[in-house]
Amino acid sequence: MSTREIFDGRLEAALLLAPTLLVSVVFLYYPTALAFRTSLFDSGFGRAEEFVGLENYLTLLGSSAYHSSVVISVVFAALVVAGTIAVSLYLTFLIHEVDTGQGWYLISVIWPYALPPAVAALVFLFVFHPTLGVLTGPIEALGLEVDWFNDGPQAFLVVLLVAIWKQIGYNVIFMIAAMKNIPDALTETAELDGVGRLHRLVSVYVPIMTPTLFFLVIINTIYAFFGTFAFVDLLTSGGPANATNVLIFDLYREGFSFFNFGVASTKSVVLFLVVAVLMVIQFRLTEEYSYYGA
Amino acid sequence: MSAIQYTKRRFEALRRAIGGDDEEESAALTGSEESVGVHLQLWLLVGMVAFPILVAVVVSTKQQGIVTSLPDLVPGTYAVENYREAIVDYGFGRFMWNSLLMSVVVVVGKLVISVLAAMAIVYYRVPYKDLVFLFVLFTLLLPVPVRFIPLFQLINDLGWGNSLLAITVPYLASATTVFILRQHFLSIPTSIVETAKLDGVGPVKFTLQVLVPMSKGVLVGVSIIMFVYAWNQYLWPLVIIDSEANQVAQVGLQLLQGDVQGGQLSWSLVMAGSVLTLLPPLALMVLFRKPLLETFAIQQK
Amino acid sequence: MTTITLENLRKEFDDVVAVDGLDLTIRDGEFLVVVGPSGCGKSTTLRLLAGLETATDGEIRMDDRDVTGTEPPERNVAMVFQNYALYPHMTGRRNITFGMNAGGSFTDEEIDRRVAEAAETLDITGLLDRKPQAMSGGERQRVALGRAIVRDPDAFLMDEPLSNLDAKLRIQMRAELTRLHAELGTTTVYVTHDQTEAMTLGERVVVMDDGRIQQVDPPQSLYDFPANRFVAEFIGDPAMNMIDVAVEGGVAVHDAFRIPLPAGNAAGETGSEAESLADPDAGDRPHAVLGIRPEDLHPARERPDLGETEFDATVDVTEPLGDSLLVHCSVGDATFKMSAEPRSSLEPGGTVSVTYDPERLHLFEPETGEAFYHSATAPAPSDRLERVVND
Amino acid sequence: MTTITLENLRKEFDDVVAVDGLDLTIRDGEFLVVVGPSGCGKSTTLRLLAGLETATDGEIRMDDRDVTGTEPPERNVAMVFQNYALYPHMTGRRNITFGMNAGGSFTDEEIDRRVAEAAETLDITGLLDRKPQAMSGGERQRVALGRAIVRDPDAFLMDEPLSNLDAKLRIQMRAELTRLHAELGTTTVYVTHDQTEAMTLGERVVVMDDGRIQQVDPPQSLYDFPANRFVAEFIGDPAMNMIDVAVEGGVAVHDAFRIPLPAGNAAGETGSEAESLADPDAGDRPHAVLGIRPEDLHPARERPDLGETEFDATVDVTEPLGDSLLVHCSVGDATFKMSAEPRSSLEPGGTVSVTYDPERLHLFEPETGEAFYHSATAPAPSDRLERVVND
Amino acid sequence: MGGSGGNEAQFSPIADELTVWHAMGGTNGETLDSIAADFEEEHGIEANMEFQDSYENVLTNTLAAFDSGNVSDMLQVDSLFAQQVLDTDQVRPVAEILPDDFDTDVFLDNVAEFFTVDGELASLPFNNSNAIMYINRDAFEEAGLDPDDPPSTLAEVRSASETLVDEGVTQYGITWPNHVWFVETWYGFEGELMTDAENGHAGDPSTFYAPDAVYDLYEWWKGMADDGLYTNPGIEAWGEATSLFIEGEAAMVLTSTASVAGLIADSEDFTVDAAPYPSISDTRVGPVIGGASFYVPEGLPEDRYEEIGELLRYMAQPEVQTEWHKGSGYYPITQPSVDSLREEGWFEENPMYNVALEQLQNGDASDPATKRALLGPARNVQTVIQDKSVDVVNSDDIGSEIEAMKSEVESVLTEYYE
Ligand SMILES: Nc1ncnc2c1ncn2[C@@H]1O[C@H](COP(=O)(O)OP(=O)(O)OP(=O)(O)O)[C@@H](O)[C@H]1O
Ligand SMILES: Nc1ncnc2c1ncn2[C@@H]1O[C@H](COP(=O)(O)OP(=O)(O)OP(=O)(O)O)[C@@H](O)[C@H]1O
Ligand SMILES: O=P(O)(O)OC[C@H](O)CO
Ligand SMILES: [Mg+2]
Ligand SMILES: [Mg+2]
Repeated sequence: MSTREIFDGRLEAALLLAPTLLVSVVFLYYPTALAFRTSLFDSGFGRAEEFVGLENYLTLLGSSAYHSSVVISVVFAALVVAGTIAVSLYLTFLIHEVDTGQGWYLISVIWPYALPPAVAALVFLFVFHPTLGVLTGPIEALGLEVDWFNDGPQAFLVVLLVAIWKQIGYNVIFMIAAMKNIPDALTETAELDGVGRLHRLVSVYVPIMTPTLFFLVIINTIYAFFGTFAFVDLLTSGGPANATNVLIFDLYREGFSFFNFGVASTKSVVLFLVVAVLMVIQFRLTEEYSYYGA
Repeated sequence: MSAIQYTKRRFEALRRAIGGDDEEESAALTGSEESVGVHLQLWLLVGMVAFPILVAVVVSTKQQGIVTSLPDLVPGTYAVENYREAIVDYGFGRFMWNSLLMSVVVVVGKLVISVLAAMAIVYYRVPYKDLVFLFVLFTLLLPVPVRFIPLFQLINDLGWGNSLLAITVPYLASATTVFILRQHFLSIPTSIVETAKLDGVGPVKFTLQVLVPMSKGVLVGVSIIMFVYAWNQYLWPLVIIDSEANQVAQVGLQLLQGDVQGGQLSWSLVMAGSVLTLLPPLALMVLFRKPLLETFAIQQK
Repeated sequence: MTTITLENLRKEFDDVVAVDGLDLTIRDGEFLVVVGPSGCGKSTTLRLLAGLETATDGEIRMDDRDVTGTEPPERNVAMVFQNYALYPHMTGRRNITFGMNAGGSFTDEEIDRRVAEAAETLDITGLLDRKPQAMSGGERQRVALGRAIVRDPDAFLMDEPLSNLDAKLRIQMRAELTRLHAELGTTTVYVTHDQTEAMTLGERVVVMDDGRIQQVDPPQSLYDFPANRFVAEFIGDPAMNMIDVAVEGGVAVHDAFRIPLPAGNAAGETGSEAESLADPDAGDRPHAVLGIRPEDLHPARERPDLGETEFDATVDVTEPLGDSLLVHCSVGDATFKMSAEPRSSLEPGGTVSVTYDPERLHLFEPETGEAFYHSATAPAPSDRLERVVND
Repeated sequence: MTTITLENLRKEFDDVVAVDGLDLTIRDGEFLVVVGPSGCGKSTTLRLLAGLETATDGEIRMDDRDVTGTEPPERNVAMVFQNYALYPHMTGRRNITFGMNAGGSFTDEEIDRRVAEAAETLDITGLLDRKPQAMSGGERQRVALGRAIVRDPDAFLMDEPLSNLDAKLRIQMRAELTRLHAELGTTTVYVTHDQTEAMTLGERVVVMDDGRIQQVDPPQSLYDFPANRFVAEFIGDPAMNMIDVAVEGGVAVHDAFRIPLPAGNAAGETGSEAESLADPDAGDRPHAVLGIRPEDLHPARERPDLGETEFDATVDVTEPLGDSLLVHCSVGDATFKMSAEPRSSLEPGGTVSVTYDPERLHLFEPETGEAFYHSATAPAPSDRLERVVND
Repeated sequence: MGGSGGNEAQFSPIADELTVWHAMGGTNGETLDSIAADFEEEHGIEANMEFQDSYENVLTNTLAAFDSGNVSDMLQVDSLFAQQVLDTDQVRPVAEILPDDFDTDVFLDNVAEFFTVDGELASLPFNNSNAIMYINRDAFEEAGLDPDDPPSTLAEVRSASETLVDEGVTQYGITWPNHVWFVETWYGFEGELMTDAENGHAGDPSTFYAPDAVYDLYEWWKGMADDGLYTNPGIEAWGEATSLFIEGEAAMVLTSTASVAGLIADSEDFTVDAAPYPSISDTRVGPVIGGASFYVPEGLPEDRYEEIGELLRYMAQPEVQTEWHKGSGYYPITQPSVDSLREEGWFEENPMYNVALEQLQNGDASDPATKRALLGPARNVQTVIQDKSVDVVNSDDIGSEIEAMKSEVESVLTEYYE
């Protein structure tokens, strides 16, 4: 037992924990439990609630649109996670390598973290609008057709870009801290041997940063599934051809455009389960690959 | 070396980096041509990252705000008019104020109750507290989207719809804050804590006079993170707030588009709003970048 | 001003026995040093005294009060930590006074007066308004001492208070502590893993190993009459040479040399049941460990006064220490270190004729490590103070 | 196998001059130790040699190659760091071989063979498949040494490689390093702040202070003929006593005592322009600093052989060190430490008659600190090796 | 769910003053604000016009508010969502609220008919519209087209677009927001029902009709897109569509009459003109009505209904209607205001304002196809049609995509009405 535990009083401790626990139970656990419950009902606005058992789940199970939504979300999340980590890592490394102006580079790179997602979406819409966008002209001049209102993959790419862009700052903040923590001597040892920059990043820094990177994978996964709603809502509304109809958007629409609370709750539950399963997988992988071995 | 000194030293390099001063970095041993390359790459990437918001700023100074090509990207002369219109005519000032109120209440509330919880988890000898901690941590997996439908009904049943309560109270329990604070408390040397115990210093005095002052940096850092988080909330206010008077800036931003049904689209107003919305969190981040980065550094342990 | 008595004190953590049944009386006003290797239970013992850990078994008495189960504030002890444990956000003065009124026993004026006095004594008056990060390590430790002093405790408990200081400062603070103790006369228990500190500071020194007390004695007695192999090797740098020998007719016999054992002093209950080896002719043993300190071995030509008790050894390595030359030698299967004149010209590979001080020979049981023979005469019992035997 | 020459080497950081014009030749195959207080520029010097820092001024030559501006890999040196600098995610073997092919000069078989050899030499074959966190400190440092060895560098550069180890292990690794050096014969520059390490390891020792070289000499010469007060006080523990005196007619005069100075050896360019004090009657000075090491002072009754050169002092404090008793004394306004027999009965407050070894007296300029007189006779110049003078 | 339905539902108003949720931004919103200010001046009753961004948001917020119990006093609901709101059973027909002396016959027939449910005026029509076509006269002239004879069928639109694009005058020929209303309008002109039960006006619909004309429509649509003659501004992207027109990217835009005022103001670089909606074939039965009406929740404190009634009446007054029409382009919906505008000579002077009214009045109001669909799950159906329209246009097999649209809509209907 740690010797930090200098106070006894169980009642006192309970009082201290009460606000957090109360809010957690009432506003987090209870609604989640309710979502599980509602998912077993046919419930919607103006309709009497009716117990339907697993029907909602069966409906989703049989809905190819929903299947594709699950697939899209998982692929989207994977790309957001991988893209964010790769770009942020490289950026962080560049910043770590320069010896002047680090502070300014850092701030210039991390500020999108402060940017509200809704703003990010609107700005991207403005910049990449297929006909009106600022960059549309230059991009089309390169011989690429910008047509993401009609072209699913392109729309997916645009949402992906904005999602990654918005998340870089958050990642860089963690990575720079982790990279700075790597003892100089390790860098110098590599330098004495003439190990190249990129080789050093990949073979020395990345493995040592694995705990931070795994943490970020998890945070980014949560972000990709839950934090990207505004982008889809404002940029593509899930289209075209459902190409960007990620679970969170689909769920919102089911609940608050179509007011099918039963099905929407079922979608909440599925979303929760998908993310929970991914978390478990990621924790497993963490255990396997982190050199800390724990 | 005391633990504090140690922690200090660890952050020294970091602090130097964030400070923005051009200090020499012993770690970076680079031939000059090589580092020119690195700088070039950085400029390019920073440019790419910053470009969209530069566009937003430029557009917010134009009359119609329709910019369809790069050469159009010269600042216009309507900045004052646009911002005035957004803030006054469209009541964006009101939305900003609501956002601010919400964020401040959330931040302060979170800090207070999380300090209490972390205090109990670290400094009290009570059974099952690891379980309690896990219980709190697990809420990371229950973001608003997983539960917003029942939450919506719950809030309405409580009669909190459309109110400040609705967009603050549900956010008060914070796994992240408790987690970061716990990590920080654990990094305070045991001997300092034991010194207090030897004197029989009580929990209230200990919290207010030892813990809080010793956690200033982390508290500020966490506040920034939480502020940004609260300020950027979109989905929940969109769902739960439907009166204009109580709406927050994130949602209110759409209203600046003008008469959408009527085919108007005031990009310049939208961008003015966007820039306005970005300002508070950005200002906080720049102002408090040191505690912010240090907090992240702690968190990763 | 308190006598502290430990009786069969035990502390177990989960699966570790950190302190394994201590019996010890710390005398009123004494400066007692506890020394031992890392993990031997020194800090735990101190923390048990302070009330920061709860004893698993046994009893702690302060004067006649049983304090075993009481909270720290009730024990009225003050602790000084290795890392100073100063609150970084408080000035020196605030650090010193913070928490004093929690005990409730001081008025404000009294506190002011006491702080001024302590600051005077410790020469930290100028530091009272600074925060710790504006102080050097030594200054911080002084403030921490100040904190302990103003409380006017019944005992000071110090856990390696000087370990974080650099060598120079450590020596200086050592002297200061001695002076302070002379001035205040407060019972002090001082934990260190540094034997020089233990030797120079302690009126008595407790050597611990593996949660148990190995020996309690004044410093020089520890050095001259180690109770067992552990103490013999732990105290003294470079460590005592240990050579496997047989004892035959009062002579330590090794393949390569024979060392006659003067009729000396058998270890064990001092002066009482002196063992057979007091008569060097009795008690032959096939296995014993002969202990001789490097500084009690000499090149024969440097110490003709020691007579003809010499043998030849090969020089392996020489290490100049400035004030002496440490010579690593081997003889037969045994290796040992010997102290020579700093400017001796001994070349590795050469042979040297070695002599020894017959007054400073020790013999230990090979299995238990218990000392059973010291060739020197033990000091009078009154001088050796009481001994605590553990097993 | 390389001679390294530094010429007027300087390194400035912003406002700090870390290395202030070094001139030094490191001989082929030599084990050179650089010692000095914290911040004196030891590490910086080493890093300049390695190419990890760029010199502000001056030149570094390896054999006849000017390497001042070259990148580290081109210098073919291997560095061993205090904190081992092992990659935590790689096995011992991978740690040793990682980056070897960057230089491109080894084939895979060659690497395997060299690793096997080095592992053999260092006795770390069993560690090659473990990761650092599964190794003890000593084992880690051995692997780090392995990494250096397999590269077959022209020079080893070691920055306090043993500082993170505990005392026992440090002593053991010290011996290992000596053995290794004897075996490989590679030019080695070894930085430490620990004087015992410096004395025992170095063939020659460079004492640095404040970015400059104070003295370069074999260990015992440093001890016996310190070039200045800094070296005299830095080398030796407890430090040399320094007492303000006047020199009058070949006698060091203090209010409370007079010490005749034997016709000795003036410091300065050895053996050449011996200064006037070689003749003790010449060169009276109103102010000088007399330096005597504690172990060269004795209670008169312990050393009747030293003659009647004695004076009386008051005993302030005694510190038993086990093998000796350190006696703090004062005489007039001067205080000094003296080494006495461990079991002497000297009580604080009493008076002791003090004698000294007239062979071991030193005199220093009060302002510059330069030594101008050593009563011992200097070793033959050939023995003292070349000297580097800085100012 | 909180809404227990029926009259005993107890709502609390969102504020002390009357609150109106609407979807009129920009200049139309300002006009609305000034109407509210005038009303306050005249009647001493405070009314707060709250902009809610879009009809979709008004709908969402309305339904959410019915659940939460804090509702606004009047809700501007898109005609598209009429049934969805009625189905909540939480609204009180305005007929019961309007002061007794209010004459409900003042509304134009084809307007009144749509908003009358079970013989009672359920909501107060206010801002009503058609979809029409706007053209860029300058571009037409530059391309050698006659701006006074704008295309009136899809085929003509295509050929005009080809000319415009080939001549390099504009990048695209035409654009319109991807909104279900335009599809509905095409159905209407073609005289085709969208669903059974007379577009929901005669019972619960369950079938989605996809007559040949609809295949023709999508065939054309896809062809336009493939050949770069049409550009998609985005789903429900009213603003982007007009921007494309104003920026000269497209010389024609289909959008609401509500844009008249704004377009005239914003088209600084060219002359804008209005033309009737282009039909799929030469058949032109009539357009479906667009725009919105005001609904009032049931279950507010009784004393509020009086004030609400005053406001409703005020908004139907000829002067207000006239002001609103002039300021927005929504056509006047009461006979008195039409009359007064005619008297004034307004339509001669501003022929663009007349296009929609004429189009409406030329339509065959008796044909059920010109009645906009009344669907309970309107928002859901709307989303399906809009999403699917993109799929159809992007697919190589129009037929199967239209089939998919049909079956999806029908499953939404079944789900809702089962
Ligand atoms: N809180 C604890 N929980 C578990 N084991 C502990 C705890 N504190 C100490 N121990 C164990 O008890 C034993 C004695 O520890 P203690 O700290 O008393 O040693 P020490 O002699 O002070 O060592 P050091 O010189 O390293 O400070 C060690 O084995 C240690 O690991
Ligand atoms: N990268 C750097 N930037 C600025 N100053 C530095 C840097 N590295 C060293 N210094 C300064 O140069 C001086 C010499 O430092 P150096 O590290 O060489 O000392 P050292 O002798 O190795 O000390 P230690 O024994 O503490 O390791 C110090 O004053 C130090 O503060
Ligand atoms: O833009 P409006 O107001 O004419 O409305 C158009 C339609 O009603 C949308 O469904
Ligand atoms: Mg300890
Ligand atoms: Mg160093």
